[in-house]
Amino acid sequence: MSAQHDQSQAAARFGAAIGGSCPSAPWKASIVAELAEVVRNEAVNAEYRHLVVNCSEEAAAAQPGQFFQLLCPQPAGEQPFLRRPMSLYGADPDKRQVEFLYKVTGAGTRGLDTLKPGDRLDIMGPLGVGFTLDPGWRHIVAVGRGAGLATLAPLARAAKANGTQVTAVFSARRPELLVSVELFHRHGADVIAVTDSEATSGPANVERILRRHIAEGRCDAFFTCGSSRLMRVQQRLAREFGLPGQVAMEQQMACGIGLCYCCVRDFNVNGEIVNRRVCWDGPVFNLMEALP
Amino acid sequence: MSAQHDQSQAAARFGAAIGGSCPSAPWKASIVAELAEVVRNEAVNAEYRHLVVNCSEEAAAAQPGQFFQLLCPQPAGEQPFLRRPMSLYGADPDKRQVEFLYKVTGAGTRGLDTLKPGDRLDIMGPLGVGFTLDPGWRHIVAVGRGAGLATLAPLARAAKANGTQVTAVFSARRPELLVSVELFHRHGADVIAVTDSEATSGPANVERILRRHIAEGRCDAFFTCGSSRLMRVQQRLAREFGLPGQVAMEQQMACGIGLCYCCVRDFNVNGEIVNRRVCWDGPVFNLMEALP
Amino acid sequence: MNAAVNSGIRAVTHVDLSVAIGGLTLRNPVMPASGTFAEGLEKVMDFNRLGAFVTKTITRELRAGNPLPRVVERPGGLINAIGIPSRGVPYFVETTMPHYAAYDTPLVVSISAPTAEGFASLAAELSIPGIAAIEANISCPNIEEDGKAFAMRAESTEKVTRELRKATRLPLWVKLTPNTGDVPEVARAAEAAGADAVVVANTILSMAIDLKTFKPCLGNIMGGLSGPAIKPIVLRQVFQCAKAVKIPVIGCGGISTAEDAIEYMLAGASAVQVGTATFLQPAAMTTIIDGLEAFCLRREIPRVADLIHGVVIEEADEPDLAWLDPVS
Amino acid sequence: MNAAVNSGIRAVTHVDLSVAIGGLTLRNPVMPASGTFAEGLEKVMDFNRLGAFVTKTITRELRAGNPLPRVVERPGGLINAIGIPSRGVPYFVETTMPHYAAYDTPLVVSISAPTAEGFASLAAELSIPGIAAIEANISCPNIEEDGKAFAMRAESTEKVTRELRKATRLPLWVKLTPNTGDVPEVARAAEAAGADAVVVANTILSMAIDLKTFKPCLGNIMGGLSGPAIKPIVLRQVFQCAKAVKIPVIGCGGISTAEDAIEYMLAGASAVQVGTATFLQPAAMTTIIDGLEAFCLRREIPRVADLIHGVVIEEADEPDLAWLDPVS
Ligand SMILES: Cc1cc2nc3c(=O)[nH]c(=O)nc-3n(C[C@H](O)[C@H](O)[C@H](O)COP(=O)(O)OP(=O)(O)OC[C@H]3O[C@@H](n4cnc5c(N)ncnc54)[C@H](O)[C@@H]3O)c2cc1C
Ligand SMILES: Cc1cc2nc3c(=O)[nH]c(=O)nc-3n(C[C@H](O)[C@H](O)[C@H](O)COP(=O)(O)OP(=O)(O)OC[C@H]3O[C@@H](n4cnc5c(N)ncnc54)[C@H](O)[C@@H]3O)c2cc1C
Ligand SMILES: Cc1cc2nc3c(=O)[nH]c(=O)nc-3n(C[C@H](O)[C@H](O)[C@H](O)COP(=O)(O)O)c2cc1C
Ligand SMILES: Cc1cc2nc3c(=O)[nH]c(=O)nc-3n(C[C@H](O)[C@H](O)[C@H](O)COP(=O)(O)O)c2cc1C
Ligand code: FES
Ligand code: FES
Repeated sequence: MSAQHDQSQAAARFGAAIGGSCPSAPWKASIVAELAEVVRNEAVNAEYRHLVVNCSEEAAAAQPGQFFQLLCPQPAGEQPFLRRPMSLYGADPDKRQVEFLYKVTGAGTRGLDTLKPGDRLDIMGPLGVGFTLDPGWRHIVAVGRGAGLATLAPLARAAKANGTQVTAVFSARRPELLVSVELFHRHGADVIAVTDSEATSGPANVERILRRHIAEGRCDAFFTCGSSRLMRVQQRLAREFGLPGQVAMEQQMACGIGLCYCCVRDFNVNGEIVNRRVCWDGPVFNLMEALP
Repeated sequence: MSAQHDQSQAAARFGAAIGGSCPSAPWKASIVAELAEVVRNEAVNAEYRHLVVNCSEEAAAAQPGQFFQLLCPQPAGEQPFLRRPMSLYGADPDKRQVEFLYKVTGAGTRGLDTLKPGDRLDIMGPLGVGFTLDPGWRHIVAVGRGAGLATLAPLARAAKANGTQVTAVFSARRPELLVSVELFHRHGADVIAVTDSEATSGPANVERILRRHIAEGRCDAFFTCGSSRLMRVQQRLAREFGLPGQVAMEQQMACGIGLCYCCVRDFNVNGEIVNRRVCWDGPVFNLMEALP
Repeated sequence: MNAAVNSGIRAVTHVDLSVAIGGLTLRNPVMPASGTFAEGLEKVMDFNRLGAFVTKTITRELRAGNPLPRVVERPGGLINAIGIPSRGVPYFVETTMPHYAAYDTPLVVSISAPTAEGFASLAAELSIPGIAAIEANISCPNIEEDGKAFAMRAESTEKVTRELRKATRLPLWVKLTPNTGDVPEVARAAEAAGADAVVVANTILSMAIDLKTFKPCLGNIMGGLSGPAIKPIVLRQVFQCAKAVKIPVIGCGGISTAEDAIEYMLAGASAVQVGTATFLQPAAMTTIIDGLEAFCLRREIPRVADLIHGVVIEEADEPDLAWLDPVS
Repeated sequence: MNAAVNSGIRAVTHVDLSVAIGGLTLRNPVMPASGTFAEGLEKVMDFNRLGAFVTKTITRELRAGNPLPRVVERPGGLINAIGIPSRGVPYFVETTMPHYAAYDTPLVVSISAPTAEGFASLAAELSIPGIAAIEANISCPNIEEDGKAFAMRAESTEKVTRELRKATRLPLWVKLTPNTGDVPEVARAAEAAGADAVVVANTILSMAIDLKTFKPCLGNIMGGLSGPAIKPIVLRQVFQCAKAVKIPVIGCGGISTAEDAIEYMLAGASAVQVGTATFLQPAAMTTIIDGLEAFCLRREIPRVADLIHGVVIEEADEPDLAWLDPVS
């Protein structure tokens, strides 16, 4: 942010202060809203769609845990007004592409579902504070459910680049609804799938799995998204074993960039309840400070 | 309208009066709003597009001079709210099709321009009072300009069926902007084109042409649409020679079916100024009563 | 959720759509809004399906209405300054009324006048067989200077309603304006003076300017906004009024679908009027009636009247975070 | 058309975008609306291009804001009941202000308080170097019970403005509510009591109900509507206020494009505030500035200030039928 400051002060000195008449000022945007071009938009299972778009350099610089605000097309008979937040599912700075994995739930995602290759989609980002990987971590555990799997996905690649081994504990209603298992395997991660239909997704079983990893020295940190029940399990274990952790939170958003205060949640910061904007202070927060 | 009454009274007697719970009442709509299927939507010249849709029996029963209210698709970045009135350009009750000829001028017609074969278009009609052909007329003269040519077009076919010969005097800025000349020729009509670029479209020249037709006994009635200047010429001649005439008027419309009184115009009915709704009392009016 | 909704009946196979509005029982709660309805619609829908007819506002004197253009569209709505072109009372009684007499649907006549006395004498004159109720349009924003109307203030509303009440024994509906700071106070004034129902509300005073000519888009300079754009505003006013008065509130503003009508009924409306939606979908009213019935069947609500004021207000002293975790 | 537009200069090659707002000269008439702006936007646009900064409303005391959910969308608009979460004055002075000090753009601070005295002492406390003007948000519909606010009545507006005027020598802008019957009267009261400008207006009190749960969509039950849906309504209020007062009127309500801003300026606004549009297009403000300049160049208008109150009102005693005949 201080870099921003310097740039803007420079702009002021070099004449942008004269006003609207100098659009060629040296200031440069790091968050952009742009008309990206749809490359792919396909179902990966009964619930999720995989969307790939060509975008700007700024957008393709998105980091794991960051998100975009998508201006969804209007599906027939509906008029979603606000943008919709979607986690980065993948970014390729070379190809200048970003990817999303979304579940069709309401008007906005129904609109996304109408996109065809070649169509334009107005994306705004990258937004928010993403995950942090400590270079010292040798093994991390990522626990996700639902759309949380999409949010955790770019961690697999980043961890590999960091030389960190990943175990992913993925929870879903049924095995066929699991997503991004391939992606984790491709990046050398272990994936443990737990499901409601197989009665393996209960907190007790997940706790057993996590304790085993901790005992085997394969859990230097927790990463989680998508289930407050599973988050509570990790908070308990993190406290018990003094482990760090990060959680990506969701909240309804209007602006996505810290202006409107509609996305606030309470956090417990050293015993004090603090109000934070999920879009601006997060969406990734210290696991121990998150409240369910 | 009295037939309507009878039907509705019948409906009342046979139980529809019980209310919402009897949708199978014997009452039947004669004006419908329906999702018609686009068959063709092509440019005929630099300004006009020809639109053909498959529709219901009721819509395909439209008569020359009647019109439809089209719920235009939203072109990018614009939100036309109201329906747009368009004259019937052609109707085929056998094929269950209606045709329109429209000029792209604003948000609504830009939306129409986006339609592709197979798309759906919400059309409402047929609306208003159309042209009347007296079986005794042997030769009529139709004078049109601009979109008025679209409105007059279905007369050519109806006149042929009535055994009436037609001379069409068509006015345009340039020869290549004339439309439906072919259509009139196909139905055996004479077409006299006058244009601004050839300096033949002035009122004096048109008057000369009309006077010749009257002198030759080839003008039992005037039909006109699209130019108040040309309308005034015909009113003068009609008065001088005691000829009947009909004019199709335009006016901005909201409802198109006589509810809102936004489309009123003044008419001179035997010296008295009378206010009429173009959509309901017209759009075709007695030539002698119209005010420019 | 609330008693009316889970009324103990297992499977609802028939829905009672009728509602009681100040002395009248309507077969269903859906009727046209004044000024957006005329005989032309009988070619589109079976008039015997409507809850009531509501006429365009009539005045005693002959009136021309406003200069053209009389409407301009905006995203989500329509601004109109039609004014009240009126052919006067004799024309209405001799020509318009017989037309509606053919149907088994109550005829509500909307009236307007420049003075309280004018309102009263017009109401008296129209208290004749064939008219089921009088709707006093004391809120039309176009006829009084700069958009002012009786319904802008509680006092003038009380006065005109009192005069009207003395003049007629017909059910008296008073149509309010949304262009005032305290609609529930005005509604209370109408109730106190004897109104049988209030209609909430007329159009919201608005403006549009043409960037080509720099002139106002309407001949009358200002006009009233209607359509979906105003729905959240008028819905709030209906909610406030329904808390403030015991007489029925008839909701009117941007209702296009059965969902809109249900939202209004939950907020406190006993019936609804449909205006601008008819310009876009001429059969909107019957579609809404069908949708109301289908909704009640699906949700097992035996009487549509059970929806009235059914909104569930919970005391929330801390943020409700329940919806935050849809996936676990 | 009007003098300002055809001012005799043949080819305009440079547009003067500056406008004077009660003691301040802004480099252009475009600024954010309170509550829709924060430091996050500096990643999107060059802050030195804005006409001014306007902060989220601050209060003296620490406030939590309203229960969630705080926003709900509707076609063409947003209903919000954020409330005024505030970290108090010291946090503002120590943390927020230095942030904006880095730019050559005047900082307008929006304040609110439950009493006139509270307003005055807050204004006094904030009359410090680095603050260019005070915007008194006397219109926020969420903090007072049932949506009431100072700006609902001329008397309370006059009182609070008078206290504020005594408390500060900074330019004083008073932000009005659209939720009252006579906005120009309230504007006149603010002017009489010494306001340097009025901002017209805040959000329009609204409601939405969830048909699944029958509960209000907002934790606060009611909230304020903003966005394109309200533009025709607030534009009308700006037009009425600009006729009623001599001090500048700052237009605010549904402005998303340069065309919207021009329409407001023609209606009488000297500057405009952009709120909800920024949520959809974060660079909306700079796009509008570019569009204003381009429009003036195209229409040969040398100063954007020439647009102010440029609407052309013609006496039309009979229907204007001129537009009827576009083809001959
Ligand atoms: C930071 C962040 C990242 C997200 N990443 C993903 C992702 O990668 N994949 C994915 O499938 N979903 C993700 N979600 C959830 C996604 O934003 C919602 O499913 C989506 O907004 C629903 O919009 P809709 O119009 O389809 O549904 P509607 O129910 O019609 O939406 C109505 C309103 O509620 C909001 N809303 C509804 N559900 C949610 C939710 N779960 N979280 C936040 N707001 C919600 C919408 O944004 C909108 O404002 C993410 C949410 C957040 C906050
Ligand atoms: C009975 C009738 C029949 C018509 N038949 C035809 C036809 O066959 N072919 C054709 O090309 N045009 C015809 N028109 C004109 C056509 O309706 C308008 O060109 C069209 O509405 C313009 O809409 P827009 O959104 O493209 O333009 P915009 O300028 O964006 O429209 C803005 C508003 O003005 C109204 N409007 C604009 N121009 C006219 C106009 N000339 N007449 C009435 N309202 C207008 C629109 O309906 C809309 O409400 C007819 C008009 C009427 C009244
Ligand atoms: C074209 C038009 C004409 C209207 N004329 C009248 C009228 O004569 N009397 C009246 O009380 N309301 C009149 N209204 C207001 C409507 O009855 C209704 O209150 C308003 O349009 C809001 O409802 P809506 O959004 O469903 O249209 C008119 C509205 C429109 C759009
Ligand atoms: C999320 C949100 C928060 C707002 N907070 C404030 C506020 O703190 N103080 C204030 O005076 N107005 C506030 N407003 C009102 C805006 O400043 C503005 O008056 C209103 O939104 C209309 O403008 P728009 O349609 O451009 O958004 C808020 C509006 C929104 C949407
Ligand atoms: S979404 Fe606006 S502050 Fe987070
Ligand atoms: S368009 Fe409504 S009466 Fe003619």
